[in-house]
Amino acid sequence: MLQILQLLLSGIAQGCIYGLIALGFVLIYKATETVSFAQGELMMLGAFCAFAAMSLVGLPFWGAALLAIAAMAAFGVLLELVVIRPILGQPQFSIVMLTIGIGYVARGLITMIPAIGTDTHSLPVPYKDEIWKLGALVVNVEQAVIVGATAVLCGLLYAMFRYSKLGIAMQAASQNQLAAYYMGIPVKRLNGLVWGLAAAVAAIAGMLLGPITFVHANMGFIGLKAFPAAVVGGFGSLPGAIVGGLVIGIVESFAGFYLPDGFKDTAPYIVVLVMLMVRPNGLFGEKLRKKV
Amino acid sequence: MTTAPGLATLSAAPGAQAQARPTSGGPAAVNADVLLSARELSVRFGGVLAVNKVSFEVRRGEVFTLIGPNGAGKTTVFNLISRIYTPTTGEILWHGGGDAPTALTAHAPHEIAALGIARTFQNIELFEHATVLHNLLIGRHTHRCTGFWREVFFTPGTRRAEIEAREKVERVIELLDLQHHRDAMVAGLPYGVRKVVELARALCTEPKLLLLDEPSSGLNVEETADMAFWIQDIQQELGISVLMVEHDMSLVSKVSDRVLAMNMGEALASGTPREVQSDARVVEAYLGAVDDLSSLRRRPHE
Amino acid sequence: QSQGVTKDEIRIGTIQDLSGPLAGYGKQARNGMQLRVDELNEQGDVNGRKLKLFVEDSGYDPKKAVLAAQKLVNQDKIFIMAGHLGTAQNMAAMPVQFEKNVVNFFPITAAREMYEPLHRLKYSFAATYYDQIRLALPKMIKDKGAKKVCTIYQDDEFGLEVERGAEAGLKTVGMELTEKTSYKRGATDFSSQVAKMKAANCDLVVLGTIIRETIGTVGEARKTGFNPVFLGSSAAYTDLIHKLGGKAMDGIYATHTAQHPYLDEASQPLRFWANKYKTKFNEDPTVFSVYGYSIIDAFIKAAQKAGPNLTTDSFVKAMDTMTFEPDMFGAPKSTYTATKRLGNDQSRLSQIVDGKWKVVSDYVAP
Amino acid sequence: MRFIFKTSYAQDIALARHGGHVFWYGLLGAALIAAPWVLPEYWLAQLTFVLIYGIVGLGLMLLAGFTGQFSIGHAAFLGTGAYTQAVLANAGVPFPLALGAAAALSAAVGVVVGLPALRVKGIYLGIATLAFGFIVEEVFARWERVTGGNSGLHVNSPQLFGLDIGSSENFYVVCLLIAVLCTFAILNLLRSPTGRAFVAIRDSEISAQSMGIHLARYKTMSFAISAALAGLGGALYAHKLSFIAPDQFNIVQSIDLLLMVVIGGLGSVHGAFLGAIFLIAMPQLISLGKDWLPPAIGQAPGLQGLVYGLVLIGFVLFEPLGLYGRWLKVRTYLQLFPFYRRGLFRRQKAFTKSDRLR
Amino acid sequence: MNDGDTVLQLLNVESAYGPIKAIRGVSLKVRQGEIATVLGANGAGKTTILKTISGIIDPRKGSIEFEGRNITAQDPAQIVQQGLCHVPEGREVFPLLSVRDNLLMGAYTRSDRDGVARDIETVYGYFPILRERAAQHAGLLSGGQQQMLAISRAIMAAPRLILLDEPSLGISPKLTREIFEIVVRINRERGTTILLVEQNANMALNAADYGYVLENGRIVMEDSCERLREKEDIKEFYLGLKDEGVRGERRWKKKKTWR
Ligand SMILES: Nc1ncnc2c1ncn2[C@@H]1O[C@H](COP(=O)(O)OP(=O)(O)OP(=O)(O)O)[C@@H](O)[C@H]1O
Ligand SMILES: Nc1ncnc2c1ncn2[C@@H]1O[C@H](COP(=O)(O)OP(=O)(O)OP(=O)(O)O)[C@@H](O)[C@H]1O
Ligand SMILES: CC(C)C[C@H](N)C(=O)O
Ligand SMILES: [Mg+2]
Ligand SMILES: [Mg+2]
Repeated sequence: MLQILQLLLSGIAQGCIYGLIALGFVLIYKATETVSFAQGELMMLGAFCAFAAMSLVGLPFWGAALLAIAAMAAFGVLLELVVIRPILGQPQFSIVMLTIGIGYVARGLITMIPAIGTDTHSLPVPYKDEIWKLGALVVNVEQAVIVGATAVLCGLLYAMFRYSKLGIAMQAASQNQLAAYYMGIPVKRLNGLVWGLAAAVAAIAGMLLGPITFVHANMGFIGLKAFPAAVVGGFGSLPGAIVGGLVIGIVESFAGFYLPDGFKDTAPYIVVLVMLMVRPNGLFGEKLRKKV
Repeated sequence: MTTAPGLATLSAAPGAQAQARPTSGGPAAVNADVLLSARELSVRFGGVLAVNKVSFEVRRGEVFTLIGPNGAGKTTVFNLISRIYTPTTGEILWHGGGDAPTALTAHAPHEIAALGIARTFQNIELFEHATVLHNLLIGRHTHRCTGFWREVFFTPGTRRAEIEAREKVERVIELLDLQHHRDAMVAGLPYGVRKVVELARALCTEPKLLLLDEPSSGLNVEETADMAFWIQDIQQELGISVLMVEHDMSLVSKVSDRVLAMNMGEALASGTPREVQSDARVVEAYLGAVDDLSSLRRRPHE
Repeated sequence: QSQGVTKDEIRIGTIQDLSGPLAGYGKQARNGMQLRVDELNEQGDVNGRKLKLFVEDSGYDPKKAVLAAQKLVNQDKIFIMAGHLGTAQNMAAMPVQFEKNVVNFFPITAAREMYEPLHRLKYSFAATYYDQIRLALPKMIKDKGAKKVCTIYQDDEFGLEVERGAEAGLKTVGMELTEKTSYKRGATDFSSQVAKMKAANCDLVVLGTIIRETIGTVGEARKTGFNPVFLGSSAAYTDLIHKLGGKAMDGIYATHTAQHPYLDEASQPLRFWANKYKTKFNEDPTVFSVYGYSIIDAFIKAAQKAGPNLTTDSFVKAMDTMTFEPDMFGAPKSTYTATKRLGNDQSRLSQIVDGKWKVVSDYVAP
Repeated sequence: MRFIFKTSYAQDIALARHGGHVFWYGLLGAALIAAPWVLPEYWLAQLTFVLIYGIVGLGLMLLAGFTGQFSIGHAAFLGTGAYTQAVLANAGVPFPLALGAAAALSAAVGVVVGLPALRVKGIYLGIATLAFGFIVEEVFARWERVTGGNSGLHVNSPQLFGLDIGSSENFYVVCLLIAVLCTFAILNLLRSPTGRAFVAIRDSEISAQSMGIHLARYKTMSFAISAALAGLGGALYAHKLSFIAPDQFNIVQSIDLLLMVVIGGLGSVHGAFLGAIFLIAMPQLISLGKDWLPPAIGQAPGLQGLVYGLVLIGFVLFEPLGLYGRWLKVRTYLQLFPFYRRGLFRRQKAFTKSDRLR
Repeated sequence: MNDGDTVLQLLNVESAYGPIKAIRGVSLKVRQGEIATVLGANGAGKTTILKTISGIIDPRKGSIEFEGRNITAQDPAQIVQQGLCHVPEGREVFPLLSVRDNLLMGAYTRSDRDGVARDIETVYGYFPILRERAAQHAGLLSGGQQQMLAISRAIMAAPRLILLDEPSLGISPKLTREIFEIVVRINRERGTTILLVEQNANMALNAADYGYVLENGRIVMEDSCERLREKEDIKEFYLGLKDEGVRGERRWKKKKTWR
């Protein structure tokens, strides 16, 4: 029983990480209808930012965190300005390709930093290696922090898209750019904002993840497991991203324990396939159909 | 005004209950003239009852028009016939294939074209990144006679079939005057031409029944007149029955043999164009009373 | 005349992981090799020939290793492949080399496949993972009174070698593995593997892991309050473990041959060497720099011996009578013959104490 | 600009539009046939890889460029072909038979992978194929008895009628032959009803359906053909590389394949091969360029990825139609030469609409 | 009406899609408070003119002035923010937003909450079906309902100039009439200037004050609508009033029978 609880707990924590990254995907998807393959890399950059601020500059954790978030947000805006904006309006697929390219570049650049890029680093967060004991249950503070941050972030983003004019305008721009222009929605500016926001979210994810998987150039690949999370939840639904992440995390944790080796790595993908068979639009996705 | 010979007699009656014929032995006994009959069709989307117990029949060789205010459920009826939606209740029978009528719900959406029903869309659904010619050739899909491997090796038979398809398509192009646009990408065509291309594509399937959703919307008077001629050609020379949704009453009264007016998903009135147009309820819900537009004008003192 | 040898040049190829999970190792090994190459070129030559080193990156990916090997062999026309890092990568690349009669010289991995089955062009220098664990494990079990032994290993030829060594070692004391669990090359999350071993109540875990996996596994175990004895192979014997993993890594054991050059306690020549390394690459040398350096050093010695007419045949002939004496890095003596292609089979045991590897046993031979 | 008078419908159907086509493609063919005698071994090997990737690219082009179904798991088919070929070749099955089996098995897997395509689209389909890719990769890794697991598998040299055709030159000719045949097959398919049905599905499923196109059948078919070509390519790849391991068929490979067709130019058969040339030549060019750079940059391991990413970004930014699009412009420029107007290819403002409703 | 100051002025504007020139040297003027209309056959370039004005297409040549400011080739969003709103051809609603959110987006450039709330009520008054469907996805409305929504969005924006592209597309006869009444009312009551493109020339010529006739991308005729209504050509080709004239019931082009 305790075993199951412990597995559940670690599944939830891992799931929150997936959810957090998926949140970034969904954010970009909802606001621009593109799928960003660079989200994992942005996260990696965010983690490196925080790492640099703490280890190289020597800032305290909170200072470094804020700095990293701000720096990444600025970077996101800049990225949009330089590479995304020129082809805004081209088929979404082009932008997806761009994000793949951005991913390569980010990984390449980081790897090229002498003596730092190729190595693995640990992020010295203040709560590192701390654990809470609830009876026999061990709760990792690192993981608890992830769960908390994820919940808060999800709530904020949800409120933005649901109630704020800006959030609705972002969705409008993604659904019909032309009409958005006709309505005077500053599509380009919003797009920049979205990328800034997504990069900030990625930075947060990176810092939360840093203590657990370490900071290294390839840490962004974990994003590949966040895709299934986003799909299981229904791409385009923020709460869905979190729930999807949890489902994937928990399934993974149990599969790793009870099933033979190899199932753990494939479990998320099996789950997503089953989900697509049963509910092609995910748990929270709406069934959309073109009216002719 | 042209009317197909032999079809001038119209049994006008709102709804099918009133239309009930002395049937003796099931659907097969229905008037041999009937091509498609819908009975008690209803469909519900969540809280919206888009079509509510609508019955009608389309006869061979006629132009049958659906009119009604926006949101009356006309397009939904089309979508039910082309199996994009499945009716909540009611059935649609197709009498076009051999002797026994079949229920359309027994067919998959892609089989409808092969039965001989082709349609156009209200919002134009063309293959945007292909040329007009290509679009029309796709329209001939139901007539393909080559298999996969024959196409891979492009056997002489395939070549022949291709040339034949091309000849057929070329006739449609000529009928609808599309020669100019033959090799143009659809994406760059003006709205009006696209409407015609869509009609042409539907014709390429060589249908028995053609569903036209607002064929004249976006066309000016002159072009609408052309459209009227085409519809008449299609009806009279090609012998294709037409089921049409249209808001332009001049076109409606020019080409249609019978009209069914709908409102809020229900059948409101049916009969000849003239009868329906003079129906008080239709005028009230759809046509509007005043015909004088001068009230729109700016009065001199303003 | 063999390819890669001209009147005044010998072309040496090497494939390292410069961008993948073992980038830490690859870079150090390359630097070590480069240092010895430069040294030679500055101070002299091998029978009138200078050395030229061709480095390719495999990213610890066998496919890239094959492509790199094809490039080195067919395009750069190397004479010899030296110090290629990684078991799976070597296994993949060797056929390409052998087709063109290029020797696979001292790959940086201790898998048995590096000299078995016997092949004219294979030379290996490191006591195998198999032997390392097979010998160290029974001793550990005895010392620690372990009852249940588990293993976590990388799911490829490297991990399997460790796992097989563990099984063989257990057999000698009449035990069996309680739990086996594996992970994929490049994995970063080991929570379920650790949970499995914890649930099995293991008190000794054999680590078929390398850098991040070692840290990840041990770290995860410590976090969940699971504290068995950890025993790794020479693949995990690196200063990166305690540098990255911090305090949590204290106490783990690993087998190895050469020693990490901690400068504060090193001998004078070693310090001199380390200084040279540091001036050149601006970082402290590690045990993998040592590997790289020694490999080129050994090559130079054998090539000297092969004489001015350097061909693959003459090189093989020279190698087959070579003996390398213990050097300043603490490696034992190693010898080669036409049928003995593993130079040395002795290994020893170290433990991390206060953030440093401390040797805890002497060399043992099988 | 060349103006062609058409005098018969057959002219529209013909593969070569005019004499110039015949001439230039003839020249290309001659050059390719002469290659084994002119090119050094290493470059011939690269050319062989181009052909192999070109075959795979053809398949993916059919799927992504013509049917509009994006697959982010195409490496799975490549792998299926490669492993089938490896296992059969190692068991001594003659080369052509093994090749057929590889293509057939991949096609079968393609049908299975195509199943979700009937229900889901866009990003959902992408993830579904991605998921399949991961699972297939895991199968390669776990089915150790057959595949040798993560340690990989060595592939024997291909045998034809007891002859070893594994030498660089022979194998090149084999690949060339297969590539040419595949290209013709695809071209034929594209100019007949099946190919048109694919395009119809790409542009509008709803109206394709109302034109009588059986969406499920054609999507499945597209997946199957695409997978078969990938399998074929995989089989050749296995021989050419002579060593295969599961992680050669991972997501990165899949993305590379996708990049290949996009950079080549989605929706053109030329694009498949141009993309393949790019994919193979790029790392070569980078490593050639390395020596010119200061060592701190040139020797840095991330350089490859960086340049690759930059080139990709550059392509999307400046040439969204891919290499083939660029080629068309160059050609038009040459044809129009003195009369070329600068604004001719200026990109218009464009606006996206939701892809979710299709 | 000809005395009011000019709100919108196009000077010799030329726009093209790639190599295809869609309008060639169009000059027109819309004066404060008037309704101007552009008539023209299919493909004449009417839509292109409107798109060029609102910045969706950059003109190759010529200049566009709105309220005295040059807006040539500016960013569309920026143009709109200056007080101009475009009801596009083919509805272009936000399919996955609710009807209400669509309306709110119409009012994106406005910051007076009360005014927006009031206008929503006004619009619901014009088109009660929109109130009924306020929470439904706009993409699921029928064609005509979407058209109503598109027009309503422009009303929500409360601009000084509205560009209307075929507002009667797919609208029932009764509603067409109502929509024109609404257009006229907005023009009269709020003083909104309107540039109207419409296939229903009869409606357009009655509602508008000044008209332009466009053929093949060139303006071939312009005059007050009063006078245009009386022109024979207009009657014949745009109003279809010519009974038994050149065309009459017979088609002017003899079709050869086929099949
Ligand atoms: N898929 C759907 N989901 C929800 N409601 C729908 C759907 N399709 C149609 N409706 C609703 O059903 C009603 C009828 O729509 P339909 O498109 O049939 O109208 P129509 O008669 O064609 O109108 P118009 O003349 O404006 O095109 C409308 O109120 C519409 O909102
Ligand atoms: N996206 C495009 N690409 C290429 N050419 C185009 C494009 N859009 C329009 N055109 C061309 O520009 C010309 C003018 O088109 P426009 O849409 O302005 O006509 P219109 O007068 O609005 O016609 P309609 O009454 O059919 O709406 C047409 O000849 C058309 O072929
Ligand atoms: C150098 C070693 C860490 C390489 C590792 N033993 C492997 O075979 O992959
Ligand atoms: Mg409709
Ligand atoms: Mg228009």
